[in-house]
Formats: sequence, C-alpha cells, structure tokens
Amino acid sequence: MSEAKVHLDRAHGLKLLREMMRIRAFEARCAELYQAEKIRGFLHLYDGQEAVAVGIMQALEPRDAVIATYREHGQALARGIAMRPLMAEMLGKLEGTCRGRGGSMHIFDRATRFYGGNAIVGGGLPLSLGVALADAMQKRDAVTACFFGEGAADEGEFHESLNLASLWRLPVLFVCENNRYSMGTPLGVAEAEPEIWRKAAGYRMGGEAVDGMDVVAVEVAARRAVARIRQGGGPHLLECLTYRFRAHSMFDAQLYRTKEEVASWRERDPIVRLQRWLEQAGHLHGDDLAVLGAEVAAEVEDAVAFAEAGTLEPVEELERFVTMDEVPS
Amino acid sequence: MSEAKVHLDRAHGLKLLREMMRIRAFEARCAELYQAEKIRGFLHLYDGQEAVAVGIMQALEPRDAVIATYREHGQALARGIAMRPLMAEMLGKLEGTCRGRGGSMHIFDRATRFYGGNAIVGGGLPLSLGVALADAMQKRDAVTACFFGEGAADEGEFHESLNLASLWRLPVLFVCENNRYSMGTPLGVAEAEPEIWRKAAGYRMGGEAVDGMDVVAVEVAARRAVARIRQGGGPHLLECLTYRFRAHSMFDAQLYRTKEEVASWRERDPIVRLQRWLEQAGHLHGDDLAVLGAEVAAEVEDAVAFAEAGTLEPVEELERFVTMDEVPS
Amino acid sequence: MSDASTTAERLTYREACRQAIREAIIADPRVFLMGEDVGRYGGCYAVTKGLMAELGEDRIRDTPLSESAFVGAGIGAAMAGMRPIVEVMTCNFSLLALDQILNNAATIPHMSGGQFAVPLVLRLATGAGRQLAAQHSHSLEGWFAHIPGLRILAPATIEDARHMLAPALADPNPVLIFEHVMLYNMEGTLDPAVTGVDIAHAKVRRPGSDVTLVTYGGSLFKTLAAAEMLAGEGLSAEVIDLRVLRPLDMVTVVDSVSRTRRVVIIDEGWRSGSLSAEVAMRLVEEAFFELDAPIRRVCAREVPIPYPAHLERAALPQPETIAAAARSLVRPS
Amino acid sequence: MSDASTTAERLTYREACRQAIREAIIADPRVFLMGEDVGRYGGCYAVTKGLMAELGEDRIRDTPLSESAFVGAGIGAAMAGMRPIVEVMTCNFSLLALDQILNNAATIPHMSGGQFAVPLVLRLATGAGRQLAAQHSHSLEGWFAHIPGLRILAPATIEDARHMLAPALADPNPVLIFEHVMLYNMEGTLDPAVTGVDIAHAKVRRPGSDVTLVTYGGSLFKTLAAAEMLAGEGLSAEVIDLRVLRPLDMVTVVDSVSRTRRVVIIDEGWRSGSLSAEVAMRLVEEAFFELDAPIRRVCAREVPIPYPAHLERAALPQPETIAAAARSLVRPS
Ligand SMILES: Cc1ncc(C[n+]2csc(CCOP(=O)(O)OP(=O)(O)O)c2C)c(N)n1
Ligand SMILES: Cc1ncc(C[n+]2csc(CCOP(=O)(O)OP(=O)(O)O)c2C)c(N)n1
Ligand SMILES: [Mg+2]
Ligand SMILES: [Mg+2]
Repeated sequence: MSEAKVHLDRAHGLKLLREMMRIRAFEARCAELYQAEKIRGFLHLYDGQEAVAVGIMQALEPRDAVIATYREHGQALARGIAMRPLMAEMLGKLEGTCRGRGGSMHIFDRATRFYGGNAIVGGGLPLSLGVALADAMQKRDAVTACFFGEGAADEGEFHESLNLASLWRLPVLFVCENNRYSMGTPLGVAEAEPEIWRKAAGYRMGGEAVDGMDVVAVEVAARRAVARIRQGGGPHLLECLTYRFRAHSMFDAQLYRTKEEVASWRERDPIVRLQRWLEQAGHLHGDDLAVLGAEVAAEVEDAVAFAEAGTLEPVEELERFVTMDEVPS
Repeated sequence: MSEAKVHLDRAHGLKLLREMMRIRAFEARCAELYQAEKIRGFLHLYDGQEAVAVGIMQALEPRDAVIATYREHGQALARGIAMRPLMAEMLGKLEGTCRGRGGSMHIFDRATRFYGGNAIVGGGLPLSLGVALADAMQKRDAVTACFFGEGAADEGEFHESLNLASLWRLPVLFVCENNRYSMGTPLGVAEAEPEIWRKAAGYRMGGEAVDGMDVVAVEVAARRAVARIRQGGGPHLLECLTYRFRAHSMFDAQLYRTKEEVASWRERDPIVRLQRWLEQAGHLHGDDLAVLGAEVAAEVEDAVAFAEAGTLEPVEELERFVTMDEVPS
Repeated sequence: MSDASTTAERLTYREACRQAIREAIIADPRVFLMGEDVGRYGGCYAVTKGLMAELGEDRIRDTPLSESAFVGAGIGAAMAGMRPIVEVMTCNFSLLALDQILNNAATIPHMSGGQFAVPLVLRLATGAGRQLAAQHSHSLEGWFAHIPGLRILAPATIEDARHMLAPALADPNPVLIFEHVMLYNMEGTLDPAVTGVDIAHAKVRRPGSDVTLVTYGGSLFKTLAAAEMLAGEGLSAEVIDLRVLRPLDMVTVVDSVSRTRRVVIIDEGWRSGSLSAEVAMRLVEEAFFELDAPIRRVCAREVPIPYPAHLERAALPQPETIAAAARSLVRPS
Repeated sequence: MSDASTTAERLTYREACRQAIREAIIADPRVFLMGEDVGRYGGCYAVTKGLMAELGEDRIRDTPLSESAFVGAGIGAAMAGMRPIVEVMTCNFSLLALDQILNNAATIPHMSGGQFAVPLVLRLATGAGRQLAAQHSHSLEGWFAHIPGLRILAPATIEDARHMLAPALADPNPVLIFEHVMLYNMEGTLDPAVTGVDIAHAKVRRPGSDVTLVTYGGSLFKTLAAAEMLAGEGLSAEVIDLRVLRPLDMVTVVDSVSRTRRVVIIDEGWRSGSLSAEVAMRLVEEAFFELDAPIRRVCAREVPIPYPAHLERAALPQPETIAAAARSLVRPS
C-alpha cells in the first residue's frame, strides 16, 4: 500500500473496506440475477476496479458532481446512492433511481449530483465540462469528477474536452480507469501512447498515474488533485492503473486474454490488499471482517428483496418525460 | 533563411520563387474576380502562407498523395494542377477540375492524387489515413501529405487520426499550418497547448515546428520527414508557423487583430524573403524578376481567359455522379 | 442598440437575432452564449457583433473548433442550472455534435426518469443559396425533427427571429433554432405592440381558398412569391408557415386543407425522407378523405448542392416549381 | 468453415454474415475488414469470430474507439483503390462518424465531378429488442436513407445476410448494411442453388390480396406473424420486404398496392420522419387513386427506448399492433 496510508486510522480503513466490499457483493448478486434473467441487457461489472471509485469519492464533497460510464455501479454506490433504488433500477423497477428506465448502464441521481451513467464511450466527457462550467459560473466551488476508460481516451471527445477544460480552467477531475482493455482490444492495440496520463501535457494540464488497485493511493492522489482544482489550478487528469477481473459484459468469452494474466492481477485484488494491510496494521481484529461481510450481505439481500418487490412503471407512462413540463429543482 | 539553403542553386531557387509567385498572382486575380462577382461563395486566400505548400511539395513524388482544406489554392498549384482548370473551377465552369461543382473550397484532381479540398474543418484527416493505408496495403511506397490549420487541431478528428496513424505506422505527413487564427479566434483562445507540434508526443509520433515563412526551411524539414516516413518510420507532425495576410474569407472585417500585427508579419513575406536572399546570393540578376513576374502574370491571364470562355455544366447533368456507374481508374 | 419594443425601427433579421440574444443575456444571469467565433469575430454571419465587448467574455464565449465538446458542455451546463445558448455556426457542422444532441440532450430527461431537464437552446444557420457548395449548403432541420425530445423552430420572419428565443429559453427542453442564411439580410419593421410569439403553432401567412402551400423558413418567401404568381392566374393559394417543425401543429394545416382540399408542401431538404413526407403522411392519416387530389411536394433535388449559381438554383425549390406543382393539382393536365 | 454454396447446411444469420465476409476477403485482395473489436474479440455480436486468426491482422483490423477516424479511413482507402468493409459496431455509434459518411462518402463522388468513387461498405448492427435501453436501441437506417449518394440495405433473411455483401462490394458507391440485432441468432438453411441476390429490389415474402404490409429487417418477422394472425381471421395480407431502403423500389410496392388497394407500412424507427412516411408519400405521389383507404403506419413510439421489457415491447411495433392497423383499414370501425 502507498506511503500516505501511514495516517490511515481504523475508522477510515474500515470505511474504505466496507465501501469496496459493498460494490463487490452488490455486483456478485447482480451477476446471479443476470443468470436468473432478472437483470437483462448489457451488464458491465466493476469487479477488480473498486479501489478507483471508492478512493476518488473520498475526496469529494456533497456539493461536487460525478459523471460516469456504463460501468458505473461502483461509482454510484461509492457516491452514496442507496443500494435499494440502485438494485431496483437494475431490475427495471419503478422504484429504481430512474424509474427502471435506465437500467445498469444509466444510473442518474439528482440528490447526489450523479449525472449518469452513459453508454456512449466518451459521451460523458463533454457533459462534465458543462456541469463544471455551470458550477463555476454560479460560484458553487464544486469539482466534477468525470470517470472514463482508457478506450474512451481514443475518442475525439476526450481530446476536445481536455482542451476546453484546460483553456477555461474548469474544475474537472478527469479520472481515466485504465483497465488495459476496451472490450477485447488490449491497450497497445488501441493507444499509440498507452500511458494515458502523458496525454495531459498536450493540453498543458496536470496529469499523473496512480496504482488503481491501491485504494489509499487513489484517495491520496484524488485529495491532492481535488485540492489543487478547488484552489483554481484548473483540471487534472488522473490515470488509475487497474484491471477488471471478469468479462467486459455478460456476453464475453474473453478470448483476448489468458487465465494466467487474470490470475496474476487477482493477486493484487484491492479488497484483499486493504484487508491484509489493515490486519498487519492491527486495525482489523477478531470477527471484524465477518461482521462487515455479514452487514454487507444483509444490505445486498435487503436491496434485492426491495427490488424484487418493486413494481413496473405503467405502460401508460411510457411517454412521460420525453419532453419535460418544467425544470426540476 | 535557413542554413540548409546553402545548397540552393539558381534553378531550384527560381523554381521556388516562381511557384510562390504563381500562387500569389493567381489569388490576387481571384480576389478581383470575387469583387467582380465572377467568383462567389466562400473564398479563402492563402496570401502569406505560400512557403508552406511550395516547400512541402518539393519533397513529394508524383506517386504521393495530397489532402488539403478549403484554403487549398496554394497546395493545388504547387502540386501541379494546371492553372487553367483551376481558375475554371473557381468560376464554376465545366472545364474546371470538378466540372465547376466544387469551386474554391473543393479542388480534386485524380491525376495528381489530390484528394480535395475539404470544407469541414478536420474532415480531411481521417481520409488521409485511408489513402495512406491503401498505399501501404498495395505496396505503393507513397506518402500522403495532409494539410490542416491549427484550428483543426482542436477537433476530435485530429486526435483520432494521429492516434490511428501512429498505431498503424501509416505513411502520412501531417502538415499543420499554424497561421495563428481560426477565423477570428486567436491561437491562445482556442488551443490550451498552442505549440501544436508538441501534441505529437501524445501519440508517440515525431513532431517539430518550422518557420513557415521560409520556403527553404519548410522544404528541408519536409524532405527529412518524408524520407523518414518512406523508410517506415511512421507518420510525422510538421507544424509550419505562418500567417495569413488577408482576411479569413471575403466576409471578414478583421476586428480581431491589429493592422500593426499584420504589417509586422508582412515584413516576413516569404516571397520577398526568398527574392532578397536570391539577390544577395547572386542568383537573381538583371531582369530575372521582371521576366518571372511577366511570365506568371501571363499564365494567370491565360487561365482567366480560359475560365471566362468556359461553359456551364448543363442543368440536365445535375444528378450525374450522385451515384457512380463505375469506379474510375 | 435601442430596445425594439418601444419604437418601430427598421431592422434586419440579423439584428433581430442579436437583439433577442442581448436581451436574454441581460435579463437572466443563467443565460450565456457560446460557440465558434461568436465573440471576437462577431459571428460567422455577424449576428453577435459587439456582444462580447458589451457583455463580457464570461457571457459571450468563443470556443475552440470542437463541436461535440462545446455542445455537450451546453447540455451539461443546462442540466446543472444554466440556460445556455449554444451556436453551432452552421448546421453543416452539427453532425459532429449529433451524438451529444441525440444521445444526451434528447434522451437524458426521459432516461433519467425525469430527474434532469436539458433547457438548452442551440442556434444553427441552415440552408443553401449562397453558392457555398456541397458541404456548406445543408438543410437539416427536417432531419433533426425526427428526434423525440427536441423542439425544432424555424423563424422565417423578423418577428419570429426577434421573439422566438425567449420562449425557447423558457422551455425546459432542448430547442433547436434554425436560421436560414438567406434571411439574415432581410429588412423589415417590428410591430412594437407584439412583445412575444408562441413556439407551438403554425401560422397562415397568406389566406387563400384553392390550394394550401405549406412551408417554413427560407422557403416561405419563395412560396409567397409563388402564391403571388398564382394569384395573377386567378388561383388563390393559402400559405402556411409551419414555424415549429417539431412538434408539428397539424391542426392549422388540416384546417386549411379541409377548406382548400389540395396541398403542396415545400421544403429545402432532400426529397426522400424530407419533412414534407412527414407532413403529407400526417395529412393522409388525419385528413385523407378531405383530399381531392394527390399531395405534392417541392423539395431539394437529391444531390449534393453544387457551387455554380445555375446548378444551385436548379437544385432548390423555386417560385416557378412551387407554382407549377400547385397548378398541376388544381388543373391536372 | 464449409462453403455454403455446396451443401444445404443449417446456419444462423450471424454465420451467414461471417461466411460472406470471409469469402469476400479471400476472393479479392482489395477487401479488408476494420472496426472495433472485430479481431481479437470476434465482434460484438460474434460475427467475425475466428477471422483474424484465419485471415491475419492485415485483413482483419481492430481499430481504436475512434468512429470518425476509422470510417473516414475507410472512405479514403476506398478512394485510393481498396474495397474496405468497415464495421461500426452498432448504428448507435454511427452518429460519431456521420460527418464523414454524409460530407465525404456521400458527397465526394458528385462534388469531385465524378473523379473519385467511394466503393465502401459499412456494416452496422441496428434495432431494439435486447433491453439495451435508450442509447443502444436506435433504428437509424430509415434516417440514413435520406442521404443522396448512399445505398442502404437491410438484410432480413439468412439468404440476404449471406449474399448481399458481394454486390455491395461490387457497387461503386458507399453501401450501408444494417443488420438487425434480433436476427443474428435466427437459424435456417441456405438454398445451394442461390448463389447471389440483387440489391435493387423489394421482394414479396408472402402473397396476399386484401392488404399490403410493407416492411424490412427485424420487423419482417413480426409482420409475417401479423399476416398469419390476419389469415386466421380470413384476411389475406401481402407482405413486402423492402430489402433496399435507398433507392426505394416503389415498383414492387405500387404493384402490390394497386391490387390490394390498402397498405400498412411498418418500421422500427421513430414515427415522425420515419421511412414509413417516405414510402407513404411515394404512394400518394405515384398511386393516389389506387388507394381505397388511408395509409397506415406502425412505427416505434416517439420515446427513447426504455430498459424494462414491458416498456421496450410497448415502444416497438408488435404483431398485434400491425394486425390491428391492417384490420382498421379493411373493416373500418
Ligand atoms: C462510441 C462507442 N463506441 C463503441 C461502443 C461499444 N463499447 C462499449 S464499452 C466499450 C469498451 C470501452 O473501453 P474502455 O473505455 O476502456 O472502458 P471499459 O469498458 O474498459 O471500462 C466499447 C467499445 C460504445 N458504447 N460507444
Ligand atoms: C467542423 C467545422 N467547424 C467550423 C467550420 C467553420 N470554419 C471554416 S474555416 C474555420 C477556421 C479554421 O481555422 P484553421 O483550422 O486554423 O484554418 P485556417 O482557416 O486558419 O487556414 C472555421 C471555424 C467548418 N468549416 N467546419
Ligand atoms: Mg478499459
Ligand atoms: Mg488557422
């Protein structure tokens, strides 16, 4: 674990662990529900990448904003969206965050300033500029954290967005989750410069890479970056080096990588790693872990029960909100 | 002038001078014809940038390819498209390069592998990848020179194209003509990193800047770059620092820059500069310049006469080539 | 700049657009304008000349050439409380931002279950007629009208140019305003008594009884010219200006057609898949038995618009072709 | 992989697409395939599984996520002598490449005065039905059919999936092939006697006499199901598969409608500005007096397609809604 972690106290350590375990457990259950055909469509698991979302969110305040991708269960949970409506959304229920309309790829939550869930690769980056601009123009002193994969960094919108953000010194933290694959295309096949953080220089923007399997390292880097952004230092690109343990989505035979590669990355599992460290540091004792595990499992089961008991949006409401009657406030 | 110019002999020096003078004279006449309402639509003059097109073309062989923008009269002439069909195209005549359909912004010429003339900023960059790929796959040992402005470097297509070109080591010479303005928007207002050549690093591609008001410097840099590309060194980004002396197009009051700024750049006029050097080097004597001027003027007048005598495409042919009956060979 | 609501000054369509933008920005701190060359340059069609100097660089923002990024930024800003006016210099470049417009602006309100609105206004110049050739002569407003969630406006008159912006900004939904490039120089006066217009209804611009001519935007004046030609032949044509291309106000159209029983639809988009086809289909669906003759449309020819004047002219609807279509219905040959 | 032309094997639509690609690449050194995840991953819908291993990385090219760049590269390569097949994983992402498609591929042949052709094939998955929600459920083929210069194909059968690619590659013009995502798993046999299909004509898939149902692509099977339902009620529906969405083969449609005198048009695009409107308008223009009843269309509801099954189903044409529309024409209530 990173040096800065020296100051990690028990309470915070357990909080980080719990947050990552919640994501892991939530998604494991989602995979089951997918097999049971209760969740449908595309389902992209965050399994392995939990340290990124959890680490980054530690640096954000409620007034800040978040934008993510179709692989956003981790961000949604870490940002504080309750598990019940989240699971209900996965099942397409009216009680879900978006009345069930969005599903796994399109989580939105006004209360936590969670601006989606976007299934177009790169599509969230321009939005993040606008949210940050609105905050700046309205003097809200907020930072927008914009998550995307390394594959998204190949899209034109990445380039356009980083340029504009830097020019206008917009308060955006660009978080590139480099999990080494975009679907089945490995890093070096798609990125001429696979060290994504280096691209920041082309926009005179600060950039750095961090071990994305180390939640504390991510938190430390995020806190430093967010502080700089809040002080008016302009946007920042933080590349988190990570890995997804499972398939890209539920339809993926993973022909493009070896079992050995996956296994070697599993050894760096961010949850196990933090667990071990907390044990070694004497922060985790007795049945702490068992209790935590049970609490998380109970929360997930409660969410599943809530979702299963949920209702379906009446077909009569299909066209509601195609156009809005007013701007929600 | 640049050091490498030491080896400039009289014949080549006069050739460069003539090429630049041809462009200048051609366009001066175009501006008159615009005032006379014989040329219409958008007309973007290359006035001031002549050294770039002329310098680059010295490094290309007939088997190579060229792609340019709406400001492409310079490239078209320097590439060897005859002045007659070029002027006829400006006037919308059937005898023009494109039967008059394209006009100033859309010069195409199959014989010289001139793939347009593109009025969408950035739109030519992806095309250049494909032309280069086709050449590589067909083992044609050709280089594609792709011209664009510094404003185009803000478009997503710039980013996507440089990445793909570098990944596939495509034989493309990217020529960014940085004339410091995109319409009325100055460099620093639109580019977070105004030194465009530096962006090449983000794609692990070679990049450099050159004095675009010095035709020999441009030629030297282009020859070096093209040689490297031909040897399989992959694409290269050459930024040519230049200036347009006139308005962006014929509809521009130039409120965004001072007369003094324009005047100071006019002192670096690439034509005057080469002229002076040739004089000092003893390459230009007696009435050389007068003869050259007269020859160029005569060529332009001949082209205007040809164009004016040209015919209009019959309206019945309006729909011809909307779909092609065969692939031209 | 004087306030148009107090004196009946003569002004251009361009000036009407400028007044509307200026007024909106002064009236509401959430409103700002961004786009390519809207500031220092004063706008590609000079609509925003002087506004940056007057209103400041915070409210009038020159953007880099990055259509997807700044349109997306407008969407994000709208979601986060602002009321952005984003200018896409011309609709020819809007394709580069289409993913943002369709997949975000038009989709997020519904997809988020109504949590977020996108109160964004996009302004785009549209249309042909200036010999700008194939890549700069598109008329895409009818095409955009296919997208649920958007409101599409086509101000054809100085009054609409002056007054459509305010209700567009008040609309909680993304509104696209297409300004035809041939109208910017058009001069006229504003009725000082008119302080606003609706953005829901079509309008009869010339009453008539023999045939209905339905159109909008730049084609309105060609259609009015056609109506004048027809009047000289004793044929009375009613001219409807759709004004709003999505959602369509079919009530006004059906009402007219029920009286005239004949209709020609005119738009500058390519014929196949044109807005005219949609208007016609609605008439078939809603007023089939009111029709005494086939519906005719006059659209652009299905070609990339060429540069030379004679070919550009031939590619576009003209008063003569509009009149001929109307004549063919009333006196079938 | 065996050659489909010798044995009447059972195969899927997916396998038919793969055979066509493989055959084309082997047959012509100018043909290659590029797109996102077409190689190592084997294609988002597994169409190209195994092809990179067999044909090599030169002919099967994984691209970065850069729709505009690699579609533009395909256009450039086509202009310079190759015959590229470019896969845009799904049409949902094609908006990011639309500028290249419209302003270059569709425009350059005409604008260059016929100097350059663009013999490019674009393959795109299209359609809804897999609960992929609003951003991944578009049906844009009818919308693309607005663009002059393109040929638009919609193979609905295994035969068309197998045989449309070759003539598409032989076409000197850009051809877009839209493959409906619900068809990939469809199984059937190929008639070994059929070694090719045309890409110019619509086809009657079921003859009938009381009403004509015009459709294409994924909606074909829903429409055939509707025809079956109607048959049970004594109503004889003729089903036409358009196959080619641009240019439209109206001869086949008009011929049918002239016999049945009633027509329903079905497509999965949003209703306003749908391809159905265009087909209807053509009928009004070419066969108005053949019609005994208004034209009906059954399209997608005008909403971003929602995730839950029941809402997705409600948003799309279904056999029941198609049959109901047909019934309303034959026995008006
Ligand atoms: C514009 C666009 N192109 C293609 C896709 C299909 N697609 C979905 S996810 C994905 C991979 C993206 O990779 P990356 O950005 O690295 O994110 P990751 O999935 O690894 O989290 C692709 C190609 C898409 N959704 N949007
Ligand atoms: C995609 C797109 N956006 C906007 C325009 C309008 N436009 C035409 S030229 C131009 C300026 C381009 O600047 P630059 O790339 O520096 O080239 P320069 O004109 O200086 O040669 C703009 C904004 C366009 N043609 N295409
Ligand atoms: Mg990835
Ligand atoms: Mg420039």
